[in-house]
Amino acid sequence: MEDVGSIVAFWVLSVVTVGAALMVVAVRNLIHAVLFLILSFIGVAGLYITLSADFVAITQILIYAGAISVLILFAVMLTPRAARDNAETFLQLPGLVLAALVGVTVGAIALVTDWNEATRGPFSETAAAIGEALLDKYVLPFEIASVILLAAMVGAIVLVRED
Amino acid sequence: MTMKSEPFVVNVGPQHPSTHGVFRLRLTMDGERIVDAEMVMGYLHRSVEKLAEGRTYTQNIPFTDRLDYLSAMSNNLAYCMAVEKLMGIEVPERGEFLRVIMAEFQRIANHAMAIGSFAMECGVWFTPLMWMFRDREKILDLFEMTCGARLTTNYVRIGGVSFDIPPEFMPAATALVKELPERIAEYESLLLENEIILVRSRDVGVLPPELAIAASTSGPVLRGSGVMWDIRKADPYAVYDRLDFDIPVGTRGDCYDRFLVRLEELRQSVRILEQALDMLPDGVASVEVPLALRPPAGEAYARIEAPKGELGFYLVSDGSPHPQRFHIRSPSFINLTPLRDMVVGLTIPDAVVTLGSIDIVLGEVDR
Amino acid sequence: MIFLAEWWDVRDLGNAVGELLEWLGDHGPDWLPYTASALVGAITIVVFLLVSLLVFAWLERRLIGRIQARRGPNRVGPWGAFQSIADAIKFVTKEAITSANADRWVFWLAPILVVVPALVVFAVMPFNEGMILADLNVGVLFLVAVGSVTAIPIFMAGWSSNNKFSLMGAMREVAMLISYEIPLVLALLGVVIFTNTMRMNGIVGWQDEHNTWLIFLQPLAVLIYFIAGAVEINRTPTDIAEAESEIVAGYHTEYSGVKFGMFWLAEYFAGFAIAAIIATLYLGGWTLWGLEEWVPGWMIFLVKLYGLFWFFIWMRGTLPRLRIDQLMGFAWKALLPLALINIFFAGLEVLLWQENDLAAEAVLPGFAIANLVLAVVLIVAWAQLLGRGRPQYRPTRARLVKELGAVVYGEEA
Amino acid sequence: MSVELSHYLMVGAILFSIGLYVALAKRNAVGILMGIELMFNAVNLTLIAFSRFVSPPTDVSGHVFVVFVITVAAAEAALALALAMVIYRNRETIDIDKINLMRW
Repeated sequence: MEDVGSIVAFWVLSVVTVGAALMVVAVRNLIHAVLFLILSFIGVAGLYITLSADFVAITQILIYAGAISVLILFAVMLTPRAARDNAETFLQLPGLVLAALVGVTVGAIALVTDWNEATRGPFSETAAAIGEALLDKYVLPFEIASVILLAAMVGAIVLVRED
Repeated sequence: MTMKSEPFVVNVGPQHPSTHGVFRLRLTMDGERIVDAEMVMGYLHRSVEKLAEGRTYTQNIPFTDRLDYLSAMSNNLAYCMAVEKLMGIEVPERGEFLRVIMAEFQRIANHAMAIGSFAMECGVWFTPLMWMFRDREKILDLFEMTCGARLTTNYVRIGGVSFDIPPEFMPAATALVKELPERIAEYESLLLENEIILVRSRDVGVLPPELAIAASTSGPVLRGSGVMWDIRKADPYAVYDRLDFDIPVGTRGDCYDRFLVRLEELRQSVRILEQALDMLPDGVASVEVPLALRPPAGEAYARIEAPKGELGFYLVSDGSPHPQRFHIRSPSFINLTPLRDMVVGLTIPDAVVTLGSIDIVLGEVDR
Repeated sequence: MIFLAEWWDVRDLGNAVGELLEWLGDHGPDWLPYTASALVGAITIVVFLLVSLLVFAWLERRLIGRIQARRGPNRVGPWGAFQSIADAIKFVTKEAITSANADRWVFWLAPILVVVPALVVFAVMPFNEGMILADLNVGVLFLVAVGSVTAIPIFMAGWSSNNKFSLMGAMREVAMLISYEIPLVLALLGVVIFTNTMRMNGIVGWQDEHNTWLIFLQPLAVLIYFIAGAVEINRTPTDIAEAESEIVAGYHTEYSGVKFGMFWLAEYFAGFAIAAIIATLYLGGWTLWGLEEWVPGWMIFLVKLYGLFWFFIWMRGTLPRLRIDQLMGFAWKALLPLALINIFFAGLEVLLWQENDLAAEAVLPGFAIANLVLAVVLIVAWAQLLGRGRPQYRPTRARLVKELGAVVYGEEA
Repeated sequence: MSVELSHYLMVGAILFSIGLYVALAKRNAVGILMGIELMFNAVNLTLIAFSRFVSPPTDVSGHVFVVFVITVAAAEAALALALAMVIYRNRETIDIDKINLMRW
């Protein structure tokens, strides 16, 4: 990926994604944190597009920005005003250390390892290929995923049912 | 396991599109449900009752225009009836007929507004209201033809009416009365059979008859609860005992029934108008009374079936040209009292529809 | 399609742009054509939407005036035609108030973001064969994704206003959007099943090739999409989120001036977007059984789009508003099952067609009739199942009495 | 200068560690859920990047995996939020510090 467009797009989107993720940590208001989380999701979707994964990018926007974030917003609104801060627990420092260690390790592995990159172009069209793979090679996981969704739906309804 | 949510207060009004003025409804909500409702009135208080004590009986007629400014004719009528009772004045027959004609036209105009704004409360975007305005305009044209004013008519006077009708009134009125049944059928096709209006107002804001009677409501609100009561029949005034008409009543006491009662009253008013215009006798329309009336000491209460319910004026005279006490039994105010019992347990949209179905005018509530 | 494919051919303005881009590619750096095409497309879409808005803001008021037996605006310019311009000037010159306890950043950002989804939809909308900014191969999915994001700016607006009515409006809107998204997606899925592509131009091409419109093959889906779309664009009668008589103005209660203008703009843009989607997916887009060779395709498309928008205006002038729980119940209890059944039958039909290698001319009319019958049967049956036949949902009339005294409460009318 | 696989992997790593920190250190149950979602995103990004740069051009396994992850994430979000609601109902708080019924 050497053309100017890809490089500019990558850097802009990475900065947006990571910056928004950092703001999720930094802001004090939980609603603001959710809004930054949405921005981060959209940035990731943009990164998918630079990787020519159009179907996944659209799915990302549809599910993450459109559905999961709305769910989170709903959950925030259903809790009392007093519980809407974004403060840290006493585990702040250990958490920071652990996160930094994991980040450094993964990053180092990513940089050091020879990934045996294939010199190949971008995908031309992924939607049809994904569809075929889902109903052919991955048909069992596909079914299991739908069962999981059903189970989660039933579970969520049972949990919050008022009776 | 129920949701523990913090109750919160929503102020519907005084600045709100659907409070018909400056009424304030303070709703305490538990989530979506209303758990308590407090009515706050008085934003439009103009001290009419006290002001009237400083003026002569004739000077007080324009005040009554401004109570329920959507049915000025009925207000004039009720007040003048009270003074006539106090004085013992007999009104000529033509005057009584003219009063009935004007009062029924006023009823149509008022119910047109009430139904239109009720439909607005149900969420229609102005269309029924505008259609209703179309007919109301024609009625107001008739008023203008007769007394020069459209809204604050000041037409009914002590001892009769201020002017006899002009020659062009009868053709115009007859034409309008001919046209109205067609219009009412049009409204029914738009609103009565509208499924959305039905689900929005059916079984919403139910007022049981016991409560309706206990709260001394009147008019379409009482009749919507299935109580057969109408002052035009119970205590006939003017010439209503000579006219043939029916009283519409509902059977469920919900918003839809109140709406149905109003819709049917339009038809009945048209029936009354047909007869009254037909029977209108010749002669003088009013008797001469002195401008500075000095009624004998005593008290009088006169009531009529105003469009919104029982409108009564209670006057106490001490023999001077001014009333010693001037009290208004205003239907809007009293019909509003059971609102809390009607809206508790409902949601905000339902509360708004319920308020719309009561048909209040704040000028009359706050006086 | 016999396109002359010359730049001066007004039947497809895409030709001229293509020519321009080619020239730029020859004479400029690599990135220039990309940037230019994006700019040309974006500017065209915005100009088209703004012009449509100016026309329709006036036209709608005139038409609703007709419906409501009044005249509508008739003072500014001939027949009041410049009314929208006067309105726009008013929006811009009025003070854009930010209330004291509002969350400033979010409050300012929401009206800007709210316009974006409606604009972006037109990027994948084919105005003609070549007049499409980005012919994504996941076009239909893109429409759905963009529609689902609309909830967020609206939530931002309602939440940041620090007003109970605003917040209520925002939560209503969000709840409604996620409920109606499901029937909406399922309605679009029927199209994809039949056409076997998610590319917008591909769907138009399929309808052109088989000389049919998908509205005939998917009548139920069109109805579902129309209702769900009407809910998404949030205009009367499904304007639960800004229900004027209940919650003042919903999520934009606190907005004024140009910020309110943006919400107003977004509402119209979203309306055009839904109309454009229906026109493209179900009504054959820019094709009209051969007429597109003589009349510019984009004109055909616009006629369809505006015709559909007229339906929204008509609905606005006629129908009352449902309560929020009734509207939500309608999505879950009525639209969702019907959409699922519709999908099932669409899949069955396509399977039958593809597996047996039948000729399209032979099967499609049969499918059309079958689906129409299915739609009617399902709607009637579902209405009965949900209890629409119960006596309390039948219009009654007041009972007429001559004598006073009795109480008829609780009796059947 | 060009964009390589390692760039994407680094973005993924940073995103993952931010998500991990949020999940570990936030006091609010909803905040923890947000951290988990961030980590999902980081993993998805890595999968897509590998799929683009490493696997053969016809193989979309990476994409399929991401679709599965997104599916499961949606289910997980719904369930976790339902749990948060139930906790809030029963204990009137979603502060993780105060939810300490289960001790060691």
